[in-house]
Amino acid sequence: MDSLYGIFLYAIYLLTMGGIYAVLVMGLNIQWGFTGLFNAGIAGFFAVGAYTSAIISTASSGRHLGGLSLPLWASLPGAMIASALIAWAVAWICIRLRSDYLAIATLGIAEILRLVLKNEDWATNGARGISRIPKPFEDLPEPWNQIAMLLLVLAILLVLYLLLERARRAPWGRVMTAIRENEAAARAAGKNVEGFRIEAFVLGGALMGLGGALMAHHVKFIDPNMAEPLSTTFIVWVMLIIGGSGNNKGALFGAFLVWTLWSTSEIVTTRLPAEWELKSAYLRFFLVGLALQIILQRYPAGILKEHRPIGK
Amino acid sequence: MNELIGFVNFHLIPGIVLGSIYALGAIGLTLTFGILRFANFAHGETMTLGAFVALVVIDLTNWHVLATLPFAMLLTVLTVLVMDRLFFRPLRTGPTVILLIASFGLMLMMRSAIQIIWGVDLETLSKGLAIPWVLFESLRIFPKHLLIVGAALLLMLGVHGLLRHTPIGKAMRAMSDSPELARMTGIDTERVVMATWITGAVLAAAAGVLLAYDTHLDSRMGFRVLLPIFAAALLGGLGRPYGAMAGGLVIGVAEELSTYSWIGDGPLVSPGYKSGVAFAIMIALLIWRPSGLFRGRVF
Amino acid sequence: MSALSDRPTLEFQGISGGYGGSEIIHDISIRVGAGEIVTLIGPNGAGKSSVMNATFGQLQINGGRILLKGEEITGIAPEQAVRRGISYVPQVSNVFPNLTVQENLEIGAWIRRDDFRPRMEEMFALFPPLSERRRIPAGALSGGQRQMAAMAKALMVDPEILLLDEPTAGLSPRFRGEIFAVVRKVNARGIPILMVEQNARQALGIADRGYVLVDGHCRMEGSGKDLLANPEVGAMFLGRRADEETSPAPNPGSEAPAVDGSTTQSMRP
Amino acid sequence: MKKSFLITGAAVVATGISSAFAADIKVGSAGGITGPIPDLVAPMMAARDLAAKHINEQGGLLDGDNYMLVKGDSKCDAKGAVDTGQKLVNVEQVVAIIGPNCSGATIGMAESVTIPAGVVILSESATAPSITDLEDKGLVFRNAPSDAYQGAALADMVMESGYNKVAVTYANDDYNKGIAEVFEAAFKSGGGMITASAEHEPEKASYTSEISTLSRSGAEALMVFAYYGSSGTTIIRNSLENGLFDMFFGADGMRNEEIITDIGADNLRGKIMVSAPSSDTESSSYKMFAEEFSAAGEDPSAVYTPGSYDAAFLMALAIEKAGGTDRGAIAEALMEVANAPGEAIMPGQWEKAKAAIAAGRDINYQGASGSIEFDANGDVAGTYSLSVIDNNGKWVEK
Repeated sequence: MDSLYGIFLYAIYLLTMGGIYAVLVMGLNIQWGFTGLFNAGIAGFFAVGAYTSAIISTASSGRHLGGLSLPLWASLPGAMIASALIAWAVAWICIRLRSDYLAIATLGIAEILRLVLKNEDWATNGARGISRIPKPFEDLPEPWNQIAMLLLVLAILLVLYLLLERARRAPWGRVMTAIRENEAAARAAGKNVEGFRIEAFVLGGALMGLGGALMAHHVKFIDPNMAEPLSTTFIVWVMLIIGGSGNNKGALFGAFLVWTLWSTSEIVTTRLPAEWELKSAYLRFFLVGLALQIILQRYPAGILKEHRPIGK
Repeated sequence: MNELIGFVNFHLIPGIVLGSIYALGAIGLTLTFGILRFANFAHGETMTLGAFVALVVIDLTNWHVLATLPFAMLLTVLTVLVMDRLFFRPLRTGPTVILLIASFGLMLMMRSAIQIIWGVDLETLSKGLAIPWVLFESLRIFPKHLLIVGAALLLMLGVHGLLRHTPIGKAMRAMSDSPELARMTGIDTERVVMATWITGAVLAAAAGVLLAYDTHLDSRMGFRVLLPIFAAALLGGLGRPYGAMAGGLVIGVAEELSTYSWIGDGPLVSPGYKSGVAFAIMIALLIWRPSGLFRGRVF
Repeated sequence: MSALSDRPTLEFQGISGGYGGSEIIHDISIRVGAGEIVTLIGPNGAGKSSVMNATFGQLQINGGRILLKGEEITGIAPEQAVRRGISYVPQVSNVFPNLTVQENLEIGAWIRRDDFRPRMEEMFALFPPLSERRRIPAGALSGGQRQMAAMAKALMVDPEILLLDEPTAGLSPRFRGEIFAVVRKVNARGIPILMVEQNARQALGIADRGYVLVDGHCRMEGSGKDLLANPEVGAMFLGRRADEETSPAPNPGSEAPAVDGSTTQSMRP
Repeated sequence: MKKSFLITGAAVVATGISSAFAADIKVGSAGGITGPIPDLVAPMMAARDLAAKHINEQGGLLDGDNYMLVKGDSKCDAKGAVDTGQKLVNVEQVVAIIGPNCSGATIGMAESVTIPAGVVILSESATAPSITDLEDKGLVFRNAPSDAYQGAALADMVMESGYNKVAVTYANDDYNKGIAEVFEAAFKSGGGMITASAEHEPEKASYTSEISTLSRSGAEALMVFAYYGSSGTTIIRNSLENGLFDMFFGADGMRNEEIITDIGADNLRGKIMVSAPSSDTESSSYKMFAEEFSAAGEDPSAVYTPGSYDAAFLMALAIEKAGGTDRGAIAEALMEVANAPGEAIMPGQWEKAKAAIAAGRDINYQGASGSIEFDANGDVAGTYSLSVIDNNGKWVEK
């Protein structure tokens, strides 16, 4: 096979995954960037979305709930609704907690959700996961199937971006910023701070569910390992902070940049001299960590800084 | 009677041992949180580092595990201070979430470095089986458990002495109460930060060594206990060292008691959910008392 | 009341400044002479606290100079300011609530290299209620006692000048009187005091001199007595009974952030 | 710090450029190098490398080309496996892939990357029964028997050893849960009694409480379905130290030297038996591999390592048989070189195999892990044996 064509296919994959992560990062940006809610349980909402869409869209197998064989237009909204409901329940419990408490509480809830997915076999097939999740456009010939998937992800991303940019400039977004920056003043101005917070949390959670659903359709398989905090929650945080929180462009940029760094670093480390070969996988994460430190020190406010819609 | 002894032997004592180890880890975490204002995700790997230093010392000298503690602590402290200088200090003036992300990067770096240096295999500090003392013909006490709990208690007493009776300890508490006021009082914050890292690293190294002594060690042991330790710190109220001690014990004991057959013959909670117990307690507490058992700082 | 000396203890020369680009105080000149009590009064958001913060390098200063006994200290770091002899009692969180009263005083003496115990006993003598409560956490003290503890802590270093930010805010009238009495007692030991106050009548009553700040500008200055007698000041601040909790705020002003996201001084989350 | 990073980076780029021009035939070597079982995976990767070394020392592939294994870290996770699979297939342009190790990773990589791309994969350790049913167009192979075989075989062997009442504890991951379920069903239908059964969450510091609850069920032995590193060793240690059980059975995830060094051979001898794919350690195939692998400083009794060697060797035979780097041809050739009939080829006998293929003779690889015969689903049937600890403190087949 032509190597340029291979790199082209890899680039499509890289962009598709980057796009899926970007959906997650935008969800976090609503919660943290706009509203200042420290959600460390991204993996939980991600997993709820992924499993919901899997249950809605797979064929009946007898190993898990569902088997509805419904198409994408049902599985994606279904995933968003399920995640939003869970987010609403979490928000109801935790929204009054401040920053670090909220962070560890959501981290704990995500772990409990992961344990539920792992232990409740009747619903999720437990640790063995759900396979044969249909991938949109997979019947098209290569590479058109992959290009179509990428276009779908990018289209969703574009719609989200435009909607969020509008929301950010609208009064709703300005209230969010005000709550983040000075809660007391927002309260004094008669705003229902709790209500706005819950709205932001639920909206962010719904986007994380959408990201999970897209990932499930893209990978065609999910198991509880995919809800590990390391591979989902933390990397999404890194993307947002590196890109520039509070800024939708920054969220997009951070997602693609960090994902590219994360994925392509392996191509570099597998080319290490022979004596390093087995250790190259460990070295890879060392270098990723180091790169993260260097970026943080050079761009402590994120590479793309926040642009206030209004301000002196 | 048998039932009671079984409960003590197999649920309560393991719970207390695990709880003391969690407590040591949680104190370090809560101190760095109180003074530097961020949740340090690299804390688990700091524990792992301590355990591996102990392994090296034992391989070289064949000393008792507890005798390796000073070396493990020393090297861990040095490493942590270097890391603070390189990775945390340049970010100190910025928002604390940046420090949190930096600690995440550091976690990746430390674990990778440990895997490159020591590999990924399972190792042990004390090979073979421990033999218990059997009291009253049924109560089983392990000498190593006594040593672990004893060492943990001594270290906690040490922390107590440091915080209550030394100027730097009082300054640490002051800074944890109010960093702005501490600066306006003329406390040189960098020195307090350094003292905090040293204390946290000493306790983390001890927790790592003791955990490895009780079970075994490998490159991922620290990350494995990081989440229960977070839960313990939060349960006690972030920034509250005494709360962390209590929180660690509560989480450790609760995890072990959750699988006791309180009702009927089977375990109360399916062991598959054991690691969720810590979080369930934590969340229940957050609803009931949002600032932690010991009134932590609410930001 | 002591006479003005030639070289004031603390002097602001035309200070302008603010937070993150927006200017809150404009061309402020203030002088605190040796042994004086000077009070700053003005409506909410007039920039009184900003003046205090400027002394500690907590305000971004765009113009002017700050002198301590003739030496420039503009933009100095907080930990340096206290070493130079400026002690500051903020309005809120002015003690370490989880430390005992005695520990608060010990921490207050952090920069002293000598034996501070005599000084501590002196403070307990000066504030008898604290002496009985030296072993309880400062967070458990009543509002008035907490102000005393904060002052005692600030005085542990034997400062050149004491800065008080609204020491009577939130106190009941009875405690307010007590605090003003304490302020005079401290001043009687020769320590000059710069004090921001809402309770203009009582504050001017004990002050040697006062400044009236409005909208970040220094509108008036004069001796305490003159200002009390000034009809304009009376109309502005003293029309309402001075023992009411809050003074009227004719201009909600620049310091209270609006809800439209235009606030500029808060931290990023 | 920053400077040295740059230097490393430059060195990496330089090696990358130089190796890109060598006459290599690249085969992906995907495995969970990081992730939850790095300790099990490391020796497996080394065994694959040993096969490649043997092949290159004996003339290499086709016209003397270098058999190059390109490592990929599948992290024992479907997302990670898809990621590394994409790079192996598209960037590295490998002609086939060995691995990945874990079942979930294998399903993810196969369904989302390699089946659409027409790349054959051969895993030596993905044992989930569900892999049998993949619609894989003949592209997914494994030379480890499905758990369905092992669970049933273990049930028979436990009963043959004279134990009819057992308690079961299993780690709730796909591998251990799978074996445990098959075992329980087979043991019950064989007339045995499961007195208690409970899953456990791996990677906890203590399991004393769980085991004590199980021990009160009146079982004669404890079935430990776990990876030795993430919970198995701790469970055995906790049980023995507290006198809760003194007889254990396990599956191949427990078969590792570390468990012996950790707890001590004398404490374990006669108390533990584990099943593992029978590699007929008396066969010359296994001995040949074991000798070479030991000489390389590795442990030949580490679980799946004979299979890892075989997988890498088989893939090379398939490429040689296909006579080129066409991905489809390699997939077809794989079954031919593995299955009977044909001239027997043993580990290390690359020159002999090369000559036979050049002469157009059929070959049949007899691997270190046994004779490998793929069925229509790309699976192998398992023969299992129980291993015990011998007087030298090593695992031996009973």
